[in-house]
Amino acid sequence: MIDRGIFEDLQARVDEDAEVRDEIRVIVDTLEKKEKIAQSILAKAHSTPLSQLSSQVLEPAKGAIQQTMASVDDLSAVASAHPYYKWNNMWQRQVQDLVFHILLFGWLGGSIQDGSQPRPGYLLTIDEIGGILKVPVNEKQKDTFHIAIEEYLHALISLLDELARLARNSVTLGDYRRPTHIAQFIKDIHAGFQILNLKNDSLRRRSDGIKYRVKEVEDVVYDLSLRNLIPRDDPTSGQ
Amino acid sequence: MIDRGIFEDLQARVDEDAEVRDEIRVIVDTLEKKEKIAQSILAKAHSTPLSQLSSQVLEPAKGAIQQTMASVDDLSAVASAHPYYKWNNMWQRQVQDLVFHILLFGWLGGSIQDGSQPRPGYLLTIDEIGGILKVPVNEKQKDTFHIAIEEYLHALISLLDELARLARNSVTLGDYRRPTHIAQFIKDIHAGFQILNLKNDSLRRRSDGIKYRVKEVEDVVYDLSLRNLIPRDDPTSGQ
Amino acid sequence: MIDRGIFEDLQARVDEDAEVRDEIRVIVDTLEKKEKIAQSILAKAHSTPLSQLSSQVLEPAKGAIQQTMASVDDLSAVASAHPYYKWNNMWQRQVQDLVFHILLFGWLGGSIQDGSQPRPGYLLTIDEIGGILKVPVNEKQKDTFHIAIEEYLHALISLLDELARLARNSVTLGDYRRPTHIAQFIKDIHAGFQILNLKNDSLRRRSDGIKYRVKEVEDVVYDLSLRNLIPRDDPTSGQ
Amino acid sequence: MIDRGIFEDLQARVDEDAEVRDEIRVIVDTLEKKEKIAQSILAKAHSTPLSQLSSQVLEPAKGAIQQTMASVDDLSAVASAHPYYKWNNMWQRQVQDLVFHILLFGWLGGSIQDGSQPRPGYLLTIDEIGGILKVPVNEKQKDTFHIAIEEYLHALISLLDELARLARNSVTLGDYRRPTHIAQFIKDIHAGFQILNLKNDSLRRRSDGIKYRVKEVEDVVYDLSLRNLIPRDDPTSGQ
Amino acid sequence: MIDRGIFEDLQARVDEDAEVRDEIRVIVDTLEKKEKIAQSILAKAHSTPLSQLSSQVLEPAKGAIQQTMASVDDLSAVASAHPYYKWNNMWQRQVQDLVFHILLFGWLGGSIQDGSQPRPGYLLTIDEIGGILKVPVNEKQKDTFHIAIEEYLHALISLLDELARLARNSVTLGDYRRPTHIAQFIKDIHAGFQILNLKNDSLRRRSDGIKYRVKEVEDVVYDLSLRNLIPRDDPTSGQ
Amino acid sequence: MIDRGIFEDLQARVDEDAEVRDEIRVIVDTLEKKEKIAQSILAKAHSTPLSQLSSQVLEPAKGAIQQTMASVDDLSAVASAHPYYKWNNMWQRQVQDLVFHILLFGWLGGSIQDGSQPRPGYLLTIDEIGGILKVPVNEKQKDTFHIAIEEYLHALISLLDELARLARNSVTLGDYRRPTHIAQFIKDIHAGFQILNLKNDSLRRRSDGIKYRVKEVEDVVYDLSLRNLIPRDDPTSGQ
Amino acid sequence: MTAPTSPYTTMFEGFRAELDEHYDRRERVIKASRDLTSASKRLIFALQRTRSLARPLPSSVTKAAEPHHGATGAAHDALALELSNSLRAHRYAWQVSPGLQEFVEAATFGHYLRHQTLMSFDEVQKLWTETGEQGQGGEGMLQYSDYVLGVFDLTGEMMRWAVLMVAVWGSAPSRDADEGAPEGLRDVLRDMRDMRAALEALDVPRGTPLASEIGKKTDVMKQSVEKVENATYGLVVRGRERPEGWMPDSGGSAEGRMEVDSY
Amino acid sequence: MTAPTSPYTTMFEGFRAELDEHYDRRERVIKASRDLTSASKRLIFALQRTRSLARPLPSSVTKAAEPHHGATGAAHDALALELSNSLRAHRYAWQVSPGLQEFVEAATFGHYLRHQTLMSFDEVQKLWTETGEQGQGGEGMLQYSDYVLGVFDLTGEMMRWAVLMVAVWGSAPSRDADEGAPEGLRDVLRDMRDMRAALEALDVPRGTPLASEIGKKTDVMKQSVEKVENATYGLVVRGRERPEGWMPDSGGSAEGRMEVDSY
Ligand SMILES: [Mn+2]
Ligand SMILES: [Mn+2]
Repeated sequence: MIDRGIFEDLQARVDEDAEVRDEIRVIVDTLEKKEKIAQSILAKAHSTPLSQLSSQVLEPAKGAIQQTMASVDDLSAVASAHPYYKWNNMWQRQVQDLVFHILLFGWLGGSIQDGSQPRPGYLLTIDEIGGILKVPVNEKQKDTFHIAIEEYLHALISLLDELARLARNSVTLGDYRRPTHIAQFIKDIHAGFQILNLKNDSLRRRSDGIKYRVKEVEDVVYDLSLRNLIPRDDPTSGQ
Repeated sequence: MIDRGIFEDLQARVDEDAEVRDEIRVIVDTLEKKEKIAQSILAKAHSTPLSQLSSQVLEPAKGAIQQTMASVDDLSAVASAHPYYKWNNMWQRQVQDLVFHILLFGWLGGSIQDGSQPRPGYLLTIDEIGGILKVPVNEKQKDTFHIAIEEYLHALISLLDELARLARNSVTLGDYRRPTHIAQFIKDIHAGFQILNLKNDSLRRRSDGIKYRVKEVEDVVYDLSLRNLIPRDDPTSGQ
Repeated sequence: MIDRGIFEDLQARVDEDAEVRDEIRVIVDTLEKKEKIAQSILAKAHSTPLSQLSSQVLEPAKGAIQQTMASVDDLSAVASAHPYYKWNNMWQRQVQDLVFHILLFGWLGGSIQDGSQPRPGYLLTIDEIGGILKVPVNEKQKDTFHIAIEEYLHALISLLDELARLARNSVTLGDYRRPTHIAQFIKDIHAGFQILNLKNDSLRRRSDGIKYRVKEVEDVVYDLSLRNLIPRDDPTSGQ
Repeated sequence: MIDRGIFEDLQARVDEDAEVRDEIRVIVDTLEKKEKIAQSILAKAHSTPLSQLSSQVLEPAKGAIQQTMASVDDLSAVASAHPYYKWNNMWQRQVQDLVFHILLFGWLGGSIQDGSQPRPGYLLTIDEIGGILKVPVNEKQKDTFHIAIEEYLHALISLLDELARLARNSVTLGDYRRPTHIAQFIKDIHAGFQILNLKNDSLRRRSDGIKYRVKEVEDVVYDLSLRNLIPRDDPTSGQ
Repeated sequence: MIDRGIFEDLQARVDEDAEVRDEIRVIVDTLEKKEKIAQSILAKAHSTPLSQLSSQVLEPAKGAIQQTMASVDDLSAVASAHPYYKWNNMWQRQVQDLVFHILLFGWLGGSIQDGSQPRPGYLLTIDEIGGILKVPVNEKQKDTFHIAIEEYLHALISLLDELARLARNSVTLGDYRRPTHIAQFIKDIHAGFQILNLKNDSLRRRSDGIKYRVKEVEDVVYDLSLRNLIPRDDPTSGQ
Repeated sequence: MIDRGIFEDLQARVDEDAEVRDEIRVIVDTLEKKEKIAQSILAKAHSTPLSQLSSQVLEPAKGAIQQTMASVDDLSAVASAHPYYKWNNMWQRQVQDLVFHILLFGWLGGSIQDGSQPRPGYLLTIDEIGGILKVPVNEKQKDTFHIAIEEYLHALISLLDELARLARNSVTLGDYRRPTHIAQFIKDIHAGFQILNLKNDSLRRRSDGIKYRVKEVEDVVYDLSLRNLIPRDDPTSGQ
Repeated sequence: MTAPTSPYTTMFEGFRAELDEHYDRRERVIKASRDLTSASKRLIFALQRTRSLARPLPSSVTKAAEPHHGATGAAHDALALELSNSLRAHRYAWQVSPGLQEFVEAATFGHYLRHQTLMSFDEVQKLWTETGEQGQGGEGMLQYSDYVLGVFDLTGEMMRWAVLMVAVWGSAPSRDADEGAPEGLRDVLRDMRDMRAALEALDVPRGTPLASEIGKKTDVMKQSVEKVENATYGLVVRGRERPEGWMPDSGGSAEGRMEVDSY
Repeated sequence: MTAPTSPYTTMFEGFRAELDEHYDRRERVIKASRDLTSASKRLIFALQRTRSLARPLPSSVTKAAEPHHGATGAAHDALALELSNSLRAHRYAWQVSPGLQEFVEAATFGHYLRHQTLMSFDEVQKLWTETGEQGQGGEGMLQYSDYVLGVFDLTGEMMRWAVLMVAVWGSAPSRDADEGAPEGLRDVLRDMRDMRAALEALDVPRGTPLASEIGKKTDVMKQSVEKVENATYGLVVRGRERPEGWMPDSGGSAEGRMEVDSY
């Protein structure tokens, strides 16, 4: 005797999950659209001289990033009502991209909080990212929405990729100082990744590529050094 | 008891489809052969100095492209007699290649219409392509042969691949001006694609690769810029 | 420099396609849900004695099939507004399943039209299916929604699979007459398929399997015949 | 520098092969169509009482088989002009089917040569098949079209499959004598195959399945024997 | 009842085939072992300066290649006694590898015939390969062992892969002249392949990859050209 | 600095293994050929009345099995010189078949040792099998050739398959006593298998099929019982 | 010489500690899940020896099952320890699912044999939390998807049991009669058909992991139902040869024999 | 009711005991092999931080590696306990191979960094037997096939290390110069080419498991060599722009700058 109620109960659970999925999907789509705007603004960093960076890139980017926060709020609210690891693959890519863009924004000297002074070359910590987005990070006990360490690390690798590209474009823009900063930064982060014990997953595969970023920026510094183009006053120029 | 007509009707239909397939196949094969001639002429652009481009590449290519048009006429006539989406995968690759080569021809400064003045660096629009091939474009209502916008965009991505290669070969040929033009062109197209929300298909995958083309030409511009090889009058040289 | 309109136009088109897809998806999902109800009712044919077939299976199934028709109407309306071959893979499986269940319903003696007399063992033709669903069939010229002959044939093969199973379950229910009818029916359809030269697709693969259904029902008839269980008035009983 | 002739020669060769392929394809398609007619006639053996076998099955089948011979002639002529093992996979299935049907025709008592007396239960040898089709068999030296011994054996296994089915259908038709003949025949062939050391190919796989045919016919003989239905004069009835 | 001869004949044939297979296998294994020696010697070309190429690579390689010829003789003798297309898949890979290594040997300036003068950068034709190995080439009529044109072309593509790698390693060895020769050579072969309409097989797939080799060597030439490292007398140096 | 000796040592080990493989292969092929003779003799049990079983089947089978022992000796000698589990997959099938045939021989009442009295229906234990073949069984400490438990169990399943078939053929031969013995035996063995905890491997898959053997023989006993054909004096007949 | 330390070393050392903890825990979960699978499989083997339906399990079966219950409990406790909160339970859900599915299969099979009813998701969840050797635990670990997939596999075990029942009880009415055929054996087929209908009617959105897992198991489930249908068919066909008035324990009669002959 | 006992029950109970022991041992071997893999991988990560060649490992690396040596030793002892004779060692060779291959990779990589030579099979075998925490053990467990496949993977680790060396030591001669570039860095490429040649020359019969495993790893090995070739190529090309007499630590000169301009 099979009790039909058992299956009705299951169907109800399936339907409930489908609703959650749809709800998250809508929020994530909105987040992605807003994210693309921030991305296209920050992309201009590659062609904007340092002197105009603040007005042309950082100011507009700040506005764009602030726009995304409403979506992060929505996402956090909905996601926190359900098990985090049941749904997190739905927003992982978008959240990683957002964190990456905030990291880039911060590294370029941008600051979300008004009044705080710009610190170019600064790496926002995962806690600072959490503070900006007003969500917990590296949550281990409460089953709530948060920024996971893996997401922060993926975003950090994206930052290195972008900075390696920026090092060359800085030279094209006539800025011979930034490449040495970038080189030191990438090497420092690389040293950090080297102490991790990663498994054979996507993070491992991507972190494996950092050595090529190190190589790229070292090549740029070498090119400048060879031509005596590195400003003498730079304490990290290795002269 | 069972109506034999069902099976006879099915057989007739299977046979009919086989005939359509054969008819299209013959036309597409001919188009492909003609296309290959245009391709092999345009390939010389990588080793031909600018001064000889017109006589060595553009003139012969123009003739070769004109040769393909008869096959496009044939294809259009046959294909328009059948549902477009039932058969279009049979000619997609060849039509994309043809559009790509016309785009490359146009970008290099070629012009199919006699008398029109050359505009190197110009991107032919989809409507202009339709005008040249005398077929509709981006047809949405009528179920007739046409150049689909997706085909145009695939061809456009192929153009970017080719131009990234051309940037390096231009340097080898001693032309230090073209790489900066190419860099700007690729970056403009890239910006256009980045704003799109494509669904997860081959166009999405290929458009994701444009960023590597951007990086390649940025590297060339970097190399030239570092060595002060970019002609001073160039507004994008970053000096 | 680059015409932004190209990308806007593409985005419009991508969005439009996404809308069409969503619209069809919703209809097809609804159709599938209704279809599942019909399916679960008809599944009872395997455990319902002939005497109760009409009240327990055919009557409720008739209602369930009628419920699906609104979805077919919706699908037909939406699909006919777009190229058939661009979207037909979205509903193929569901339409095949529906046609299969109508064929099974008809074979069992059901009739959608009130007043028409039941004809157990009858195979509804593709035109009759079209009449029931109020959609064209085997449309070759007009690019409109229709039941394709391939879909009908897939449904027909599904019917044979189901009847082979029904032959054994009929015996379990004490009905020794139905297996011989089923055997004759399957053999007739098999003969029809054998004459076809299908191309190497899924229809070909599935039709190759009909011979195993023939064997299955022949085995049932053998078992009954050996034990003299086939009713005497049956002309195919082999006496 | 590079000899263009290499590529022209290759193209010529590719084109030539395509032509041969097309030529063979047309002949094989025709052969297959004729074959299907023979097949559908012979399929009636399962439902035709012994008394009507000659008029209903064997006479019409003889005509149908004779019709196929022209296609075999064509195939032999074309195929013999090219290396046998380069193309033989194009007709293997069709030739095996034809040989199978001739074997079945012969086993049922049919005879292609007028006047020769029928020998039901007789297995035509490969040489007799070659004589009927007027082609060499088991050719080892000359690179000409022929019936390979592997093809004959594949056809023989198909015959066993068909006879196992015929054994059950004979009982349904009230013929309790034929099953014991079939059982003996299948067991004899099985013993022959068992002694072989075949390499691990499709013939090996199919020959491994003969034991299931043996079991099937043993089951039929068991059923008849248990019920005392085997005619007493039958020497293999085991009574 | 059943002619046992059929099975004995089949067994004889199976055994005969097994013997042929074993005989060929032994020869091919020996050929492969000798081939590996030639391969490992030729691999040193990547790390041997031009001045020592002859003594370190070409002389020893010549000996190693000559060692393989006895196996080719054996193979030719055995294979010619049987249908070519029945067995050719057994040696295809090894023969392609051998031809590839002879092509590489020849391209590097090696010469099998004593006294003939070295021609670095020379592509041995298929006829010359046949002359060296003393076997027919591109045989179309006689069913005898030969080097097929497809095998030659596969070997040629392997040569291009190897030369692209050699271009970079030449630079590492301080040879800035060879990359431009390699670039021209690969581009010439690429042009030849582009004109072909190959059917969709492995040769087609591999030939599609030549464009990546072209790009690789163009990049090397670009690197050298940018740094003025290409010797002035080189006509393709782009100065 | 890579020491070439390391790889020479590895090659020596590889070559040594290849030799072992060849040596075992030859012995196993011989064993298989002898085995087939035993198999073909024992196959006659299905058509031989009990009264002639000893002279027609058991005596000749005994000789054939004794013939295989020399090969088992050879195999044991060679295999014991190497790690058992490194090579055992090379002879598993053949050894299982041999054990199966000895089990069948023993069950039918055969005895390898002269003078020992026949015990029809007796299951030789794994230790007795080891005694007959003069090899250890279920060896856990010494790395020597032996009969593994899994092999014995595979052979036992093969025995059940064969006995299920024999039950029906016994009826055909008029022996109504054996089926009840077989039924009891198969049920007893089935009960044994049910207490094993098998993993998802081939033994699990095959043992899963024993229930169908139980069903087959139960059906035979039922058929006989229904017809009062089971001899009254049989203590296992369940009367 | 070693890689230079960096200003971010402390930060990364923190990450390393977290990631190592995560990877190590995942390893332990995988191991415990394998143990749970293994113990549940052995439990199922023991249950398959049952020859009754809708009655308490015979003591021989419960005795054979006993050690496997212990192993299941140990695996449960190991998992409950690792997956002590909802966050972790879902983080390692993919790793633990195979073991939980097998647990569901064993639990529902045993329940079916005892009660001839399908154990509900809530009942299975409750049983799971009570499975530990050290008090309760593991709440929220067993997902409804594990339950659904375990029930799919349950049909396979029901088939194995039912086919054997048909064989030994159905076809041989004259033998072992004293042990008594279970009542309602043919109801098993009805139950399996009901389960097939209910499982087929489940409407799971395309593209979800559950949908793809169900897709893999559906055909096997259908085949299981049809195997029982075929066994029942055989029972019926053969049963029809039983002469009127023929009694299993009467050993047949002379008329019976004649009856057969005249068929 | 339960399945009837049978005259063969005792025999099958014996079989069950043997098979259960086998399956349980296989489970334990799989678990220990996973532990060995994990510990060896972490060892390799620690070794990758070395910035010298043919010298003793820096203390920071040996210190970081220490706990992983302990884990490796524990896994070794677990395996040595289970696979205490040749029969068992080969019976579970398939299960233990992934762990042993990773052990070979770690051992040979560390050895290469210290000595710039390839550790031989005998040396690795010896190291394996000495790896246990409780004296020696595990003789005959590590097969030459494990060694070969581990060496294939070694080329990947050498590549990772060498590319980074080329990056930080090769292209930036003016920086970190005080730490001293390792001698013979370019010899690594020679060693990798020698290994490629030797591995390609290995003649393994077709159709064997070793041949198929090698087939899967060969392309990756070749690519690793070519990645180092490409890095070295870049080093050479860029190095050619160095003006005559330009010294890394001189910081370049005015002429250097002009030199560049005139290119
Ligand atoms: Mn199960
Ligand atoms: Mn590794």
